[in-house]
Amino acid sequence: MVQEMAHPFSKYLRADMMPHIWCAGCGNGVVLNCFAHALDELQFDLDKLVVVSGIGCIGRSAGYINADSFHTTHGRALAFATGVKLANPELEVMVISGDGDLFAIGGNHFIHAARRNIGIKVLCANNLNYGMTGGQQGPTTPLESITTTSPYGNIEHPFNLVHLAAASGATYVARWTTLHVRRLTQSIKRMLEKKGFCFIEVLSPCPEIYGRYNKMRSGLEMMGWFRKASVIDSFSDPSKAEITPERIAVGEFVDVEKLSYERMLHEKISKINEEAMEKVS
Amino acid sequence: MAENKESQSKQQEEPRIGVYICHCGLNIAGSLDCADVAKFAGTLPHVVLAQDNRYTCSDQGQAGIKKDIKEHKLNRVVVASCSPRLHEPTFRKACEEAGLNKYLFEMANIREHCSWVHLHDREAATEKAKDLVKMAVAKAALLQPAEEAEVPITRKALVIGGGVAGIQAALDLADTGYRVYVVEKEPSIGGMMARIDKTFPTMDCSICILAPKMSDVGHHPNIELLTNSEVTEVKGYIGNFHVKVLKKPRYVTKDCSACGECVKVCPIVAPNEFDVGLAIRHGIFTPFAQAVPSTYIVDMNLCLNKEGVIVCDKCIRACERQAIKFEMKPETEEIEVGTIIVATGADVFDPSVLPNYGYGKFPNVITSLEFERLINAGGPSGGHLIRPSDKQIPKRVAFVQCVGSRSDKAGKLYCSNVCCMNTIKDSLLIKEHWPDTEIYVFYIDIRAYGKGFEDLYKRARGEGVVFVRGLPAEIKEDKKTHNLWLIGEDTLKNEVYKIKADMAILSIGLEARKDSEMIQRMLTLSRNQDGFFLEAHPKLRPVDAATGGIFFAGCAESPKDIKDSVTQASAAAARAGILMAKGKVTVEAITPVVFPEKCKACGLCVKVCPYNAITLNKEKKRIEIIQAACGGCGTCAAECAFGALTQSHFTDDQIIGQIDAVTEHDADKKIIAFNCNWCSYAGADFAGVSRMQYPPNVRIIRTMCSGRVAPKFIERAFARGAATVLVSGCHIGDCHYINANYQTQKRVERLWKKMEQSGLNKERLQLLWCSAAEGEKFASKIREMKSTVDKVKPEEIEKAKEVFKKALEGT
Amino acid sequence: MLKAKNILTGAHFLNGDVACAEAALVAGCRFFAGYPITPATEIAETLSERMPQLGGIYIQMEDEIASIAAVIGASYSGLKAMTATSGPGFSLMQENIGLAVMTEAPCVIVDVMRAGPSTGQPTMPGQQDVMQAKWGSHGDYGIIALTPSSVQEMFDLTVEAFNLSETYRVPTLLMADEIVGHMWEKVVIPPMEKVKIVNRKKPNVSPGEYKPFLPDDDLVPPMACFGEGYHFHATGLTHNENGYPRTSSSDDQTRLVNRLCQKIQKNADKIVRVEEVMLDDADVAVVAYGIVARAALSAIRRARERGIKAGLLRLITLWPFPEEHVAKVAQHVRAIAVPEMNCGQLVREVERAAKETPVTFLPKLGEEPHTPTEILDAIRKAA
Amino acid sequence: MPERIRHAALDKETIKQVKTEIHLIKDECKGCGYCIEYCPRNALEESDEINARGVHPPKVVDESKCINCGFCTAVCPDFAIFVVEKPNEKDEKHAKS
Repeated sequence: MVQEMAHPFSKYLRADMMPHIWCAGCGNGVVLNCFAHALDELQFDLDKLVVVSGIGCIGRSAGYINADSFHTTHGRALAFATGVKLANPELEVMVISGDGDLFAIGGNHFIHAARRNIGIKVLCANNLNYGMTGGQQGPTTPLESITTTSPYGNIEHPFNLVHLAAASGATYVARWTTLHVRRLTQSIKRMLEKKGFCFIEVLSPCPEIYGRYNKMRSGLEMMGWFRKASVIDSFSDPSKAEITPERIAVGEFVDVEKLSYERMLHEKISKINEEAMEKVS
Repeated sequence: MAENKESQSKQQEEPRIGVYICHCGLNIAGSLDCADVAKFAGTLPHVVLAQDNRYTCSDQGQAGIKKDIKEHKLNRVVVASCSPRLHEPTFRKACEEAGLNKYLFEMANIREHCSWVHLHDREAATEKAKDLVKMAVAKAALLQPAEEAEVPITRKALVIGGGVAGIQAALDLADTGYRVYVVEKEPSIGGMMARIDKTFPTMDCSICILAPKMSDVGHHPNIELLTNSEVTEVKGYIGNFHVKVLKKPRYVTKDCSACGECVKVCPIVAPNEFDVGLAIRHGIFTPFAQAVPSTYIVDMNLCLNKEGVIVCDKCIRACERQAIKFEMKPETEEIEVGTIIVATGADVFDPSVLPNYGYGKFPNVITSLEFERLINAGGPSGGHLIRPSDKQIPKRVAFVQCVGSRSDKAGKLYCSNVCCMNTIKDSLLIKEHWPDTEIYVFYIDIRAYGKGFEDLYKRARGEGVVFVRGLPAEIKEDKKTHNLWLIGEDTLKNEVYKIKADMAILSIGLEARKDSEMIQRMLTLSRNQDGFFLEAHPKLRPVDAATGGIFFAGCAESPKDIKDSVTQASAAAARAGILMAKGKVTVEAITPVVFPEKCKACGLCVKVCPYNAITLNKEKKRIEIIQAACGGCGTCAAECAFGALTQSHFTDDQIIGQIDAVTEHDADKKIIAFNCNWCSYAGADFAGVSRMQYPPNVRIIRTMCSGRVAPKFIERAFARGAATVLVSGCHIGDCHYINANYQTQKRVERLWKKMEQSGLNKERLQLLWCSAAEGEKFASKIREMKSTVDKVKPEEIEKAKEVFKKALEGT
Repeated sequence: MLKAKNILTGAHFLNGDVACAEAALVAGCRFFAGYPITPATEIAETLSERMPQLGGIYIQMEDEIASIAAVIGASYSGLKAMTATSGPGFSLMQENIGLAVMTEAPCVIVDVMRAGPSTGQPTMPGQQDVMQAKWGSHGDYGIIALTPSSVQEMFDLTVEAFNLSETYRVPTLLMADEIVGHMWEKVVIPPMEKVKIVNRKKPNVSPGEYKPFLPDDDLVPPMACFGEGYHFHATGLTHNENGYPRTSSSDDQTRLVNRLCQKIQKNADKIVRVEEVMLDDADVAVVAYGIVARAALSAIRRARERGIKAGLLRLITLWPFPEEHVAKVAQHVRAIAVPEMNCGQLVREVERAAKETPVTFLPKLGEEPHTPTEILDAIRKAA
Repeated sequence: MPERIRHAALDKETIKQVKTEIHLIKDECKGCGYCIEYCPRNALEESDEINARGVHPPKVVDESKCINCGFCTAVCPDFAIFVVEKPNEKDEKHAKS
C-alpha cells in the first residue's frame, strides 16, 4: 500500500479545483469518474473537448474537467452549447447537467436541441430533486416522494427522461445508474463516437438531501435501491421505462444514425456557394 | 354418428371370446397357476376358448391366435400376459391379420401388475389374475370395432443429448432431409467420447474421429444446435409434440471468434469439469479446444458480475468482437416436432463411496475417466501419465475392474459393458509410451466379446500386462511416498496377494443419469430397475420407447461402447425417419361418441375439453366433435351428466362392465384402482418391472386419462360394496392431455365432500398423482390402502351401498 | 471558403433592418441566432439568406433566451456573433446579457424598439427600453449602447457596435427604433479596406500561463477561445483571474465587479460619440436621440429662422451616458429640452448632468414621433 | 459434467496470480463506503483512523485477495482509491536476465 503515485485519471481533472464540493456518497463524483474513464479509454484529445454545464450540484463538473469549459446560467447549457457547436463543429461539445436544469427550466432547449439533432452530447445526472437548493420537488421526483416543497408527498407525475429524449429525436438514448459504472463508461464512449444528439441519464444518489427525506439516508442505501430495482432492458420501448420504487429499467434505448444539424447546415452552405460559383463562371 | 349405428348393429352378434393365458416363461408361471387361470377363464360368459401357453407373444403363439380366430369364429380376443403398453400392438396386429378388427382385442396385465409384484403369494396372485382376466373378458364382450383416424406427422425431430449417439442420430436424420433440433445441456456437444483418449479396439484417437462429426452438426443446414439448453416441457403425442427448450445464456454471442483473449485476462480460476478437475479453467472459458459451438461461455456461478452489475470488465475490454454481453437472459424456445430421440447418455460411478479403495483420500488412486484425461495429449499433463502426488511417471500401475459394477454391495448389479476393453486399451497405451511399466489388472471376468476385442486382450497379455483374477479387498497407502498396496485374493491361485503400485486406476462403471427421472416424467417413459430407459420390446423394438414417436440412442438405454451407441443411434434415426417419411400416423380410435338424442346442449363438455375439440352449435342445440383435434382423454364423457357422450373403446358400458366384474364377489376386500395409461399405469408397470412387492388386493382399470374417470364409476364401485377406490393420474402439470387431470381433482374433491356429508369415511376414496417413474409411490399407496381395507367395517360398506345406490340405475 | 456573394459595398437603397444585417457581415459577424419578432424580423430574414452565402451560421432558436445564450457560445467559439430582437425579446435576454457581461463575451444585441410595455404595439415605434439597456440585468455592470437615427447610421453603428464589443469584451447594444428599422434610405457602404474592423485581443502567453480573466492595463483580458488548447474555465459565478468560482470571497467580488464597471467608465471618452449642431452660440439646447433627433434638427433650424438661438445635442452613444458633453452644453445654454418617445427615461440622466440648468421634457407615445412644431414650441417656451 | 471433482488441478502453479497494489488517497476519501461494499473479494474494510475530512477511510484487509478488477477505482466518487497491477515476479526475472 503506497501513496506517492498519482491517480490514473488525475490528468483529466483540474488539480487546483479538487477536491470537488459534492457530499459523501453523492453520485456526481461517480459520473465524473466514469466520464474521465471514458476519455481515458478513448485517449480523447482534450483540446477538442468543451464541457458545458448548467446550474446545480453537477453543474460544477464543468469546472473540474481539465478542458475548455463553461458554466452557464440556469437551464441554458444546451442553448449555449448550440452556439459553441455550430460556430466550431470540430469541437466535441459535452453538456453535463442535472435533471432540474435540463428538464425544468431548460426543458424547452432540450427538446429543440434533440429535434434539430445537433451534435451535442448530454450527460444528465438525475438525483430526483433539486439538491443544491436543499431538496425541492422537481421534474423527475417520483410520485409520493417527500421533498422540502412536497412535504405531503409529491403529486406531480415525473418525466420519463429516456422516453422524452427518444420522442424528441435523440439518436442515442441510454439510462444507467451510478452502480452500472462499467456500462455507463461504455455508453459515454459510444456517445462520444456518435455524430448526432445523444443523451445519457444517470440515476445518481443524493443521500444527504433526497435520501434524507425518503428513507435512504446513506449512499449505500440508495445504491442498494438501484441494485435491487434495476432491470437491464436494452432497446425495449422507452415509453415503458418509467422509474418506480420497484423497477428501474436501465440500458440503451435508442441507437440510430441520422444526419446531424451542423452536417446538414454545412452541406447547404457548400451547395449554395458551389451553385453560385457556377453561375459566375 | 353413422359409425355408432353400425357398431350397434355389430353389437347384435353374439360375442365369441378366445382367452389366452401367457406363462411368459416363468415370469408369470413362476408365481401363479396359469392353467388354473385358463380353466377359470373357460367358465366366463361368451368365452368359447381358453388356453395357457408359454410365450403367447412368440410367432407360434400369435399363429395360434390367428388360427383360432378362423377355426373357432372368435370375434373377441383376450390375452392375459404383460402390460398392454408392451404387447398390445403385437396382438392387435395378429388379430388384424386374421381379419379381426383390432379394437376387438383386450389385454389383462397379469405380469407387471400381478406375478412380478406378488412373487411370494402364489394363491393370491392366481386369484388376482383370475379377477383381471374376468374384467378383461367383461370388457371384451362389450368391445366394438372401430376405424382409426390419421393425423399428420410434423417432419421435424428433436434429439435430446449431444454425445456421439445424439450426434449420429441428428446427422442421419438431417442428411435424410429432416429438420433436427439437438438439445445439449453442456456448453458443447461431444459428450463422453470427447473426453476419451483412444477408442478400442482400433486405438483411433477419439476426438480426432469425433471432431469432424461435431462440426458437421454445427454447420449442417438442417440442424439447429441448442447447447447449454434443457428440455423443460413436452406436450402432445406421436407426430405432434410441442416442446419447450430453456436456452440458458452463454453471455457470449455468436460473434465470438474463439480467440481466447478473454481467458487471458479473466481473474477467476476454477477446476475444468471437462478434465475432471485435473486442469484449471477460467470464469470465461471453452471446455475444450474442439468444442462445438466454439463460442466461449461465462460461468455465472464464478463470475464477479452478479445481478446485472458489471464489477469486472476485463473480458469485455479484451474482446475485439465485442461478443461478451452480460445482458443476455434465459430464453425459452418452443418447437414443434414429430419424433424425439432420447440420447441423454450415462453418468459414471463415483468410487468415493467405497472406503476400501481410498479414492479421494489417496492422491494416486484415480478413475479410468481421469486416466483418459491424463493420457490425452490435449489433457492437463500433455499426455504424460503422472501421479497426482508427485507428478512422477509411475513404474507400477494397477487397474481395478468392476468398480461400481456387478456388485450387490457396492454400486450396481449389472455389468457396465465397456470397462474391460477400456482397461485393456489403457494398459496398451501405457505400454506404448512407457514399455517397461509394470501393469496389473485385477478383474472378476474379462469380457472381450466383441469384434477384435479378443485380439486386443491377447495383445495386452503378450505385452506383459499381468491379469490377476480377484478384486483387491482394499488399497492401502504409504503416507510418505504415497505409494499404494493392493491387497486381495487371487482366486485362481487361491492365495492372498499384496501388490505394490505407484498408481491405481479404478475402472468405474456407467450408471443412469441422475436426471433421468425428469426426462422420464416429461416424455412418460418407463425405466428398468437399473434406472435405464426401457425399450418397447427388448428384442423386436430395441430402440422404440413405449410412448409412440420416441426412440432411444446410446447409454440412455443401457451402458454401451461407442460402436454400439452409433449403431443404435442410426437405428433410432431410421425408426424416426420411417414415421416422418410416412408423414402421417393413425391414432387410436378413442375419440368421443355422441348420442344427440340425449344431449341437452349444456356445454359442460365444451368447457372441460383441453383441446377445444368440442363446439356447441346453439341453433341446432347440439355439440360437434372435431375428431382430428381430439386428444382422446375422455374427460368430456366423464363430465356429461346425461350420458350423451362416451369415449369409444373406453365406453361407460365397458368400464362399468369391468367394475361389475371385479365387484362380483369379495368386493369388500378389494381396492378398485383407475390408472391413467401414461403416468400411473406406467408407474404400476415400473413397480412390476422393479419387482416391488405390494398387497394383492388392488385391481387396476386402465383409462387413457384420469380425466375419464366419471364420478358414477366410483359411486358404482362403492354401490357394489367395494372397500376402497383409488383414482390415479399424472402429476398436475404433467398431464398427457394438457390439463384434463384438473377435472379429475375437482370430481374426486366433490365426491369427498359428498362422502363426508353422508358420514362416509372419505379415506376409502384415494387420489394419487403418480408418474411413470414412481413405482414405489404406487406400491406404498396400495400398502397404505390395504390397511384401510382391513379397517372398513361391514356396516360402512352397507352405508356406502345405500348412499350411492342411484349409481346402479341405468346401463 | 468560397463566397457566393461578397459583402455589399457602394450605394444602395435599403431599410434599416437590412442595412443592419449587411453591416454585421461587413463587421465580420459570422453567427446570428434569433427569434422572429416585429419589428426586428427583417434582420433575421436577411441574415438567413446572406449568412450562408458568406459561410456564416444563421440559426433560429426556440426563444430569445436561447438566442442570446447561443450567441455567447458562438462568441466563445471565436466567431463574431449577434442577435436582434425587440422589447419582449429584449426582456427575455436580460439574464444572459448579464452572463455575457460576467464572462466578458463580445457580442452585439440589436433592439429595434417598439411600443411597450408588454406586447404593447408591435408595429409602432418607441424609445422605452433605453433604461433597461443599462439596468436590465441584475447586478452592477458596465455596458455599451448605441442608437441610430438614420438608415446609414444603422449601418455605421452596427459596425461600430462590433468593434466596441470586441475591444472591450462587453455585450454591445444597438438601440434602434421601429421607424429607423423600417425606413428606406440611401446607404453608402465604403469598400472593405476603408472600413475599420476591430478584432478581440488574443493571449500571447502559453496555455500553461494563461489566466482567462487577468486584465491588461485597459482592464480588458485577452480572450482565448474554445479549441485553442488553453483549457480555460468560464462561469457566471463570481470568479478569480483563473476563471474559478469564488462564491464567498468579498475581495474577488469587489475586484471583479469594479473592473466590469470601470473598463467601460474609464474608457468612456474613447467610446462615447455625440453630434453637436449649432450649439456654439445656442441659448436653448435640444438633447435628442434616434428618430426623434431628426425632428429636433428641423425644429432648431426653424427656431433659428425665427431668431431663437437653438442647438441640438444628438446622442449617438446612450451608454456609457455622454455626461461631459451634456454638462458642457448645460453651462452655455439657458434651457434644455429633451424630447423622448417615452414617459421620461433618459431625461433623468440629462437633468443629473445639467445641474442647475432647467430641463423641459417632451414625452411622446403612439405611432408618430414628435413633430418639429411640437419641439419648436418647447424651444419657444424655454427661450 | 456430473462427476465430483476429487483431485487438485495439476497445472494450478502455472496460473499467474495477479499481484496488485491498492493505492488509497486517504484524505480525499469522504467515507461513502462504496469501495468496501462492492469489492467482490472483500479486500477492503473501514479503518479506525480518522482522515482530514473526519471520516474513516477504507483500509486494505488483504492485498492478496485483490484481483485488480478495478471496480473500486471506477466507483469511487472522490478519486481516492486506485489499483495497479504489480508486474509478475517471473516476468521481472525474465526481464532482468
